[in-house]
Amino acid sequence: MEQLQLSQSEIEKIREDFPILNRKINDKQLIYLDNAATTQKPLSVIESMSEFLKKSNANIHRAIHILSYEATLAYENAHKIVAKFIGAKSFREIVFVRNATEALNLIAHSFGERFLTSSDEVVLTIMEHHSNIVPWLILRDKIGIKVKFIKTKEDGTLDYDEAEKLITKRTKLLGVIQASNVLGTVNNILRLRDLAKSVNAKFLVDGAQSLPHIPINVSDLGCDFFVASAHKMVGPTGIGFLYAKRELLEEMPPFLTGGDMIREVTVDGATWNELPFKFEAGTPAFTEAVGFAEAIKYLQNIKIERILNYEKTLEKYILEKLKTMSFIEFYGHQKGEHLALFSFNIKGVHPHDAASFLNSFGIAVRSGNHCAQPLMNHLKIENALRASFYFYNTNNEAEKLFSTLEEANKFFNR
Amino acid sequence: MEQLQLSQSEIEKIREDFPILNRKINDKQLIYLDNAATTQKPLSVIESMSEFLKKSNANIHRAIHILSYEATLAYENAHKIVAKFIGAKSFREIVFVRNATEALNLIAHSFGERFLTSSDEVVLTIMEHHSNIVPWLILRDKIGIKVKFIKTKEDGTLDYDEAEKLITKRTKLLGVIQASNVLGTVNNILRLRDLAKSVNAKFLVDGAQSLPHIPINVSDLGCDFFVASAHKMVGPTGIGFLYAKRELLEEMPPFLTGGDMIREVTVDGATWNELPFKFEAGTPAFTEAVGFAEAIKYLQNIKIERILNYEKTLEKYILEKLKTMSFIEFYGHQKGEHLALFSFNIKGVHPHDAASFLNSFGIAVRSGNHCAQPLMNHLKIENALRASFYFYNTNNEAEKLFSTLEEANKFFNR
Amino acid sequence: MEENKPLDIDPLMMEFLLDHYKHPHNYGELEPAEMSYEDGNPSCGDQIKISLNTKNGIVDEIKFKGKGCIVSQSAASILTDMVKGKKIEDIKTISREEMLENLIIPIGPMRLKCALLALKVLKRAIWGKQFDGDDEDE
Amino acid sequence: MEENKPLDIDPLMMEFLLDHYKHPHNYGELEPAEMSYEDGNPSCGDQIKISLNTKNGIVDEIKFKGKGCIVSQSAASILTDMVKGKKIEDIKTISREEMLENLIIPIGPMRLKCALLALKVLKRAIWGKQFDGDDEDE
Ligand SMILES: Cc1ncc(COP(=O)(O)O)c(C=O)c1O
Ligand SMILES: Cc1ncc(COP(=O)(O)O)c(C=O)c1O
Ligand code: FES
Ligand code: FES
Repeated sequence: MEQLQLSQSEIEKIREDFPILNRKINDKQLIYLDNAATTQKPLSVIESMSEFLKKSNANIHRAIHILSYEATLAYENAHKIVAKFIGAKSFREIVFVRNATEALNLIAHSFGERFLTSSDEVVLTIMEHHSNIVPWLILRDKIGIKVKFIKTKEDGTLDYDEAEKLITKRTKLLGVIQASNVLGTVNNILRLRDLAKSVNAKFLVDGAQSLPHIPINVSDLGCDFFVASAHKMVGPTGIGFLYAKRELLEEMPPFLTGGDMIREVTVDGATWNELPFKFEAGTPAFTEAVGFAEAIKYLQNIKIERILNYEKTLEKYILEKLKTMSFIEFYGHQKGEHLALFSFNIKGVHPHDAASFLNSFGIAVRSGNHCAQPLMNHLKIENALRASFYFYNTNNEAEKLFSTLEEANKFFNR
Repeated sequence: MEQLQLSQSEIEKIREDFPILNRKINDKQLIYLDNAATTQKPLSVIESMSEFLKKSNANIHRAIHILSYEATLAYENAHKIVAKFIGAKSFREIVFVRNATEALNLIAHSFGERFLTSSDEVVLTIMEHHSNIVPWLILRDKIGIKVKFIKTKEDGTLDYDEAEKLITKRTKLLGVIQASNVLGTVNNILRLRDLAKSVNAKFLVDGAQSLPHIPINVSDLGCDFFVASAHKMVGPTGIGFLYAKRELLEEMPPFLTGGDMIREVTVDGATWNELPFKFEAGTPAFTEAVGFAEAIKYLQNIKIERILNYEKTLEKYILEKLKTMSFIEFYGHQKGEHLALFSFNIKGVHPHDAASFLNSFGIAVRSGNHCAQPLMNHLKIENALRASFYFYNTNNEAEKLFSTLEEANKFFNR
Repeated sequence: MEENKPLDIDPLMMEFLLDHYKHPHNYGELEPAEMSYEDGNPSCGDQIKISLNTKNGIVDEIKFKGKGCIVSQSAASILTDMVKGKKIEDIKTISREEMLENLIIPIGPMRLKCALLALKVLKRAIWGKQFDGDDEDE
Repeated sequence: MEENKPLDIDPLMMEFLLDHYKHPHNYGELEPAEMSYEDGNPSCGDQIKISLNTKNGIVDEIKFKGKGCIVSQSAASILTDMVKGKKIEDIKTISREEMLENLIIPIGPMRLKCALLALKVLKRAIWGKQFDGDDEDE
């Protein structure tokens, strides 16, 4: 029987799939801990795209020739693979876009335009990434909806009591980040879903950080919208998706318009193509769809459940250690579930200086506000370091991070 | 001194750069004549992206670590390479988007929202691709502008007399396709520019079909907007660009919003990042930007002028031959400049049947309405075959097309 | 990407369809007709109209009219032959596969929509618009 | 992609800046001040304010205040030293390169914005907002 935990030797083998992990930085082995920004890619994903370009490249849809057929098949197949991966009922519920950001904009524009008016409210969490905040603020400025934010409590978890108060009959949409890209918190999605459903609001889940790590079934979850980016889950840049329930997609007007998404055009008007193509205007990123499909196959091959278990062990291990490092101030990870993603600061040291120091030793972490300024303001921090792990990261790499942080502390705080 | 014409032996060498050209279809050598839909990619473009993914992959902007620096540099550099290629004054005038379609939608939304009101008119040509029609029709339905179309004359050229009448003081934007993806016609852009400027209208050029073949300098051209897709010019899918004059971009509101395009976000509102990033929300297609830059280098290495000259010779050769084939009805190519792009039908034969026949002999052409239904309606054709050539195509391939068309005619019209 | 082996229409084999195309069976329109339906492929604009009359639950008369490619028009010719004299109930069970088999020659996947248009129109003529012949690919 | 050889900040060399950071020169604010300006790096939120008084076209007094990373704050300390007693006119010609050289240690490109913030603020204090120190990269 297969182990539900990835073994050290499996990780070693997995690491060989990722060419970049051999890279040296200043003669030091690269330690890549910026996975929440984007993950690295296995050779199979890289090669699936080069092979496609060498053998089957052609524009999709409406051509009779074989290359176009192969490209179309691969492209539609990628929709099916994503649909299956997230438990959607049909590939028609999967709209390919550039990234989670575009998916969120599509919702705000198209759903917003069709379903929202000035007396309506959209409720978000204060943890949202800018991409699930700004489109709603823009919509607010345009049509006068109200946008409200559920705050976090002292312990870093969402304030579900406040959520109950904020979500009312006026709430037409509840939009929540499933896993925070700053705190690593995994929110209680089912509880939030029930709150949304109790007032008949649509329920939008930003899965950009969760889908790479956590098994997801949108049908079980009962969300109306789900978005994610391929590049954060060992897939290519340039592609992400919007999942939405079919009835919703049918009723929503198209967002981008042009070739491929229409049925008929005259100088007087146009009618739309069937789903999901109604929302996919112009030549899509079909090469990237091939890479995305391959990325999902790669993850399925390992199994998301095992990735999650491995990362949970890593998270506990790192958390225990961080607690012993008194010069470190870290945020979150107090209560509830978390990703192996940590935001922290060396006390008294600017995170950009600390990041430069780590970089000199080959360690890649992010530092900044992580596109979540409202959360940072709420937490009263300006900037933080963030180390985000993925299944190809090891305990050894975590150790190296700890010892280098100690060096940095000694250097800056002497 | 370098020849201004590509020699046969150079073409042979160029063909070796394109792995897919070795492909066999039904044991026959692939003859790829669907370049207006998308072009094939040289190995250097394919490998620039795999190499990037194997060595420097990281999310761009705001990180201190070296991978991110390399990715950021490559990404910004790609803007500069595009800017230089089209004669833009600054890389800040180049906004990366998924494709020409997205660029046109960006203009219709952002420029339209900021600068157009119900009494304004947008003038287009009847030759436009759907992607430069539908966004304007949608805007018309939203805010009540008028959209007018300049027709073509019997000889397939634009009716410039009609254009003069249609363009009035109410015209706020003139949008024209530089080269038709159906007729191959290269429009008289300077004449159209002067018409637009005479009434102070903005001038938008859809360069999706022209930029791959014709030297372009947007500053000389004096256009306000210019759009194109990388995948039609030996570059990757998933990336294209909008060029717009800086003053315009400064005044236009952002279109997609979220990460990377903001300066500051609070729960109350947001301010925007500098150009061009204000228009590039979310993780961009940075891998594809690397491939696009490499594609432009590849074209520059050959020289666009030489590509154009070679294709002109090819166009003349094919045109002469088509004129002798009485069973062929072809459209356009009567007056003025044309790409080596031909739409035609075998009389009495449905183009999809003809395309199937050609496909059996390894010849990839497109058949359909080519996302230009208003033009097709105007020409009173429903569907057509289209053979579109690029610099890696040869006289021999054209010969093979002719003889196979003859076979097809014999078969279907016996 | 997996290796795909798309079937393609061998032009020599197309002759069988070409005969039907040039000499279609059951061409025309019934007026009045008990049931009729017209539909097209939006991507190419091709059209087929089928009209039929029944007697005791059996297809008594059936005709088709249309314009389009060889595949779609010959399929209509073949399908109308197939169902003449058949019980209406049995038409429900005509599968896409059965339709394709009756075209004799293998149909390439890019032409499937052509090959199946007539079947869709026929089923809609009998069972109305809610019959969704398109959506096999979920 | 071309091979890039990004310079990086060697932590051992950073010591030079660290000294300035911990013991900044010219720290504080002049009130009243003939010229002053405050600006920040939007991406990190760091700030620098420079105030100065001149005598006969020469920088007589200059002070800076701010919060931020070692690089930005030490650069302000170093820059204010550099220009004290200089002709205002000569400040115009202080190039980015000259600024970087005076930081002694090589500055990695990801930290350029940090290293050049003080220079930008100083120039804007003297010549106003139309001085666009950012846009060297066209
Ligand atoms: C003239 C023209 N404009 C725009 C487009 C749209 O390009 P894309 O599908 O890459 O957005 C095309 C593509 O066929 C075209 O030919
Ligand atoms: C939670 C969350 N949502 C959305 C995004 C935006 O993803 P992308 O930049 O791929 O559009 C991110 C990326 O950082 C994220 O962490
Ligand atoms: S091409 Fe239209 S039905 Fe066959
Ligand atoms: S990190 Fe803000 S100025 Fe250096």
